Amino acid sequence: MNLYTPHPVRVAEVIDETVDTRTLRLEFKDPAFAESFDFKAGQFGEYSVFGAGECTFCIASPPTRRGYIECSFKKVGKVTNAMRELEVGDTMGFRGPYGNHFPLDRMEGDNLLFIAGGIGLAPVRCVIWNALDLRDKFRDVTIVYGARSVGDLVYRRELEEWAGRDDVKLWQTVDPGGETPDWKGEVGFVPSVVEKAEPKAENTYAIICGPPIMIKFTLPVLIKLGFTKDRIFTTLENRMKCGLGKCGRCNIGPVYVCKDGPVFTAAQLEDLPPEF
Amino acid sequence: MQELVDLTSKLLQNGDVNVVIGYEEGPRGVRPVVAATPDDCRRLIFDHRAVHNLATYLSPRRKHLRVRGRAAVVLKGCDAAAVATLLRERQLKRDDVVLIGVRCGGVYRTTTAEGALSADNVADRCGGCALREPTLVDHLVGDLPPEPPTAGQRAARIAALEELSPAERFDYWRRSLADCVRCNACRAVCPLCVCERCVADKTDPQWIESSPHLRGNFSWHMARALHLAGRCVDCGECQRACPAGIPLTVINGKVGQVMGARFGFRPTDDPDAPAPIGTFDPDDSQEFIR
Amino acid sequence: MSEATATRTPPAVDAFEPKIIAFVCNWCTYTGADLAGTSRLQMAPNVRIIRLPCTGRIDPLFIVKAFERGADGVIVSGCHPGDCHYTAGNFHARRRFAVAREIMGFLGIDLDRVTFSWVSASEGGKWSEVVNETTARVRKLGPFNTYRDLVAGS
Amino acid sequence: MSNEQKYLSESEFDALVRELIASGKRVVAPVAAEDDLEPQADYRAVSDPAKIVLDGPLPRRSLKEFFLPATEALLRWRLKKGDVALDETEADYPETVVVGASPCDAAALPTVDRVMDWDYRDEPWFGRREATVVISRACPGRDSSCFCPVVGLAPDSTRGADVMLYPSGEDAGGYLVEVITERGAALVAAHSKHFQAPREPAGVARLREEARARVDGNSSARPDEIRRWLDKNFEHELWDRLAERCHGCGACAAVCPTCHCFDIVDEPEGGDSGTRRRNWDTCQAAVFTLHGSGHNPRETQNARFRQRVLHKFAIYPERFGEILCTGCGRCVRACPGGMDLPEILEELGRLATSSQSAGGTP
Repeated sequence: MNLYTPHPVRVAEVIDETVDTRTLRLEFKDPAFAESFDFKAGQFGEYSVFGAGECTFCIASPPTRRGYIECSFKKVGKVTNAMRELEVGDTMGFRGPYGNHFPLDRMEGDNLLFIAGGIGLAPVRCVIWNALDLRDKFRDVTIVYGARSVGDLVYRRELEEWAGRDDVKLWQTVDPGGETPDWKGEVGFVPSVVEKAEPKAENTYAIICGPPIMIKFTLPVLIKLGFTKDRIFTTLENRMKCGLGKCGRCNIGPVYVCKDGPVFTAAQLEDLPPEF
Repeated sequence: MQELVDLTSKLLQNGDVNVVIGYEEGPRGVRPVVAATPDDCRRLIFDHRAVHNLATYLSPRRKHLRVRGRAAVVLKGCDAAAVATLLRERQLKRDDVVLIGVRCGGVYRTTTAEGALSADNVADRCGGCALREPTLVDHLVGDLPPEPPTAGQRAARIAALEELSPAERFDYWRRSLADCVRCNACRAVCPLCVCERCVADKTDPQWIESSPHLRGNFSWHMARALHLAGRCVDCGECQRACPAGIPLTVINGKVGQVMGARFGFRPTDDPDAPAPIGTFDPDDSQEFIR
Repeated sequence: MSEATATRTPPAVDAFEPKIIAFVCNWCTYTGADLAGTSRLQMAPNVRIIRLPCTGRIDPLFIVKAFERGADGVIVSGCHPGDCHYTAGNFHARRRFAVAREIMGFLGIDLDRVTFSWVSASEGGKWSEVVNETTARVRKLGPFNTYRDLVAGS
Repeated sequence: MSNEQKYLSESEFDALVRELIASGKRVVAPVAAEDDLEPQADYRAVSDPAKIVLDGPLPRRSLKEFFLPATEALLRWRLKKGDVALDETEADYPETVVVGASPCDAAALPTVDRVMDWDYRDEPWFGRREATVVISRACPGRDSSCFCPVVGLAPDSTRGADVMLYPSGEDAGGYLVEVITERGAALVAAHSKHFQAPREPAGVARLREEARARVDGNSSARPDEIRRWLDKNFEHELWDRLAERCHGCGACAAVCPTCHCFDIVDEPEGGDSGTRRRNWDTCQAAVFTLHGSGHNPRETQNARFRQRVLHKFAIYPERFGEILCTGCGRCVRACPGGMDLPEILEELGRLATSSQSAGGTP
């Protein structure tokens, strides 16, 4: 079997997150492969809709939940349009897992701060559940999540679940003007909510993912709070085709995002040319 | 060409333009140059090797040149016809450019040719050229050289292909287009391929298969010919750029013949001349319609 | 020789039923085709109709796409000159088709596989003739897998 | 030259090629381009040794298409009732002998091997690599676009070759044959009757000297210095003007023996089945890095051309220890805009030297 042949997967569940965002739960058709399949939080895969092509997404479900993988996507192009048409029982393809991962084992015994904006919660959610499924291994878990409006919040049921847990501190926010009358969370941009949440930097790792503008303005806040750049992790989404370090598309400066990433520390990103 | 050097230096010195796009002697033959100082202008030349159509640098796709500011550009008559088309199609504002026409006695088919112009080395379009003294200009330089010889190869090839049966022609193009790797060089150098996003790059729906197999290649070359019908000024840059040696000017030449015979169209440097596609005559011939 | 050829003709060719795609305008030819149907005119069943607002909307690439996907013949049809619902769509289309047709022919596509016609809403009879003639012509030319299968081997 | 040597006469060369073809092997060799007004050559599969032109111009395109075709099917799919059947394309690569490879084309193969074998082994690439024996022919030194000495090669480099042919330079013609690899030795052994006892004709040494002299002076750039400069100068005013004559057409990548970037696309054939293909692609195309959102990290041709230079002379060397260029000069010859890599390398070299003498980072 050559490297580029995907494994058939079955769409087991279709979850509408927002008007334009959807999550698919996928199960491997080959039971032997399903049994052996393993990955680490932060890794990605190439998802294919036969006839439309392949698209790159992180695996949004945690490795601790076996038997399926999930991906969350927004409709932006040919493949995501085709994914939008799929129904339960339909067949897709998956190749992976590829790339590096968040070093959760190194984070054991420390606090975790998760910061996400919009659909950027997808890769972060994988790490959150991975940590919560191994809750004893970590100390404080803080989540700051923001979206443009209440309607743009993804994983609503899970946000409720996290809000209800006493071992998780959850801050939810929407941009000014994006709130509804019954909105109980914060109103404001993610960087200012992080400032307000005032997470302590000592023994804490930050994992951040969202639109570039959010990351740009959140990093200084984290630095001010005392985080060092090697303890702030994020994940890049460059255009990719092969996922295997061959096709050259995701190369920026000395790194191939698909092989050296997608997970990078803020310190590493600083050394990269601004081509992502 | 001292006249050209003096003129362009003055344009830069007076602040009329920010850059001059012209020809220079490169390390391996004549090539385009963007001169930004009067000193740079001393490098400007013009001779039979100036085959490039510099109008292509005025295309709205050249973002990295547009940011350099107002440009003067050196044009042969055929290049001026491309500028006229850009103006006609509102891809360029007349006030944004200074057009320096050169009186032209024909150019080689390739940048590497040598010796006197002859039927063997002259570009297809030069024989019988009506635009040797372009009129779409702000300045016109040089003396009018003698008329260029006529290259007969292309017309002969078109005629020979027309003699064949459809199946034989199909076989000819099947062999020729098999080498196309869809690098898109023909499109990139074309002064009139102005689309920000080419139909061949669109994927949803995908009208043209992007793969360089024969089916995708046939579709691409048909689409290219169609979209340039009545716009192509026959500068031959597509063929010169083609790393596979596909005789693109044979296709362009055929389309040119059709446009001439049906609609009386010839490339012109008059920006107000009507475009044959996009206009119509109620009495257009329709012998092919039942 | 023609006799020898005839006896050698494999039965598969006799069984060949051409697939023909018709791109027609909504206002004239589609209505004309509808009339042909309701008038119960005898028509070859080989034509599949794709209805568009106007011949002006029929990009010549549609024809190429049809061949790419295995069509053996194509019909393009709309309102007579002067009858366009949008005033001049068919005049523009006529120029484009004239060029497209010559380019296709120059690249070696047999133009007997493509029919252009003007069929008005009242010309059900003409539509049935266009369909029957095109079908007969394409049937004689045989299948046009050549274009679809250009991809083979690469 | 400590490798095994033989002599191959002109007539035995033809006989060898005929024998290879008769044994069912695909023989790829430079032949004169058909139907072209300019004298050009192409690498083609040949059926007749008389068509082979070993001393003609450098073939327009490199050998890479015989290992990474411009388009190739990766798999075919068929959807049926909610399920999918995937047929991998046949991994049956034709036994091939390249006869008369230019050394700059042969040298590219082991260079590209590095990325194709990086953690994951690209099966189609190596399938073809392993099915192919490369017989190179020492180059006469083509023209002023050649710059193989800059990247550490020479007209008679044996890198990537299994067997090397050197023109004898004698009136009798024929070739001095040097066996480079075991695979080459096996081929020579299997067809031993065509080869004669080794004798190094006196002309060989002279021709090699002449070939080297012909290309040595074309550029004096030093890639190691250039790389050091590139590492520190992602932002530099040079990049703003270097690509101004560049059309972004990608002809350079199409003819380049080392450019290997590709695209993967699906092509439906009818409703329920189709083919997934891999096609050549290039970093010079604006759509190469264009995101679905419309954001393009490399918005202008300046940025895209910089990527081309960086990938070849900084990124690939850092990652794989090889310069991603063999100095064949095809990009120079193919460029419709007169972009000139040896000239650019010279300029980068000057900047590198002046920044060094100025005491390091500018």
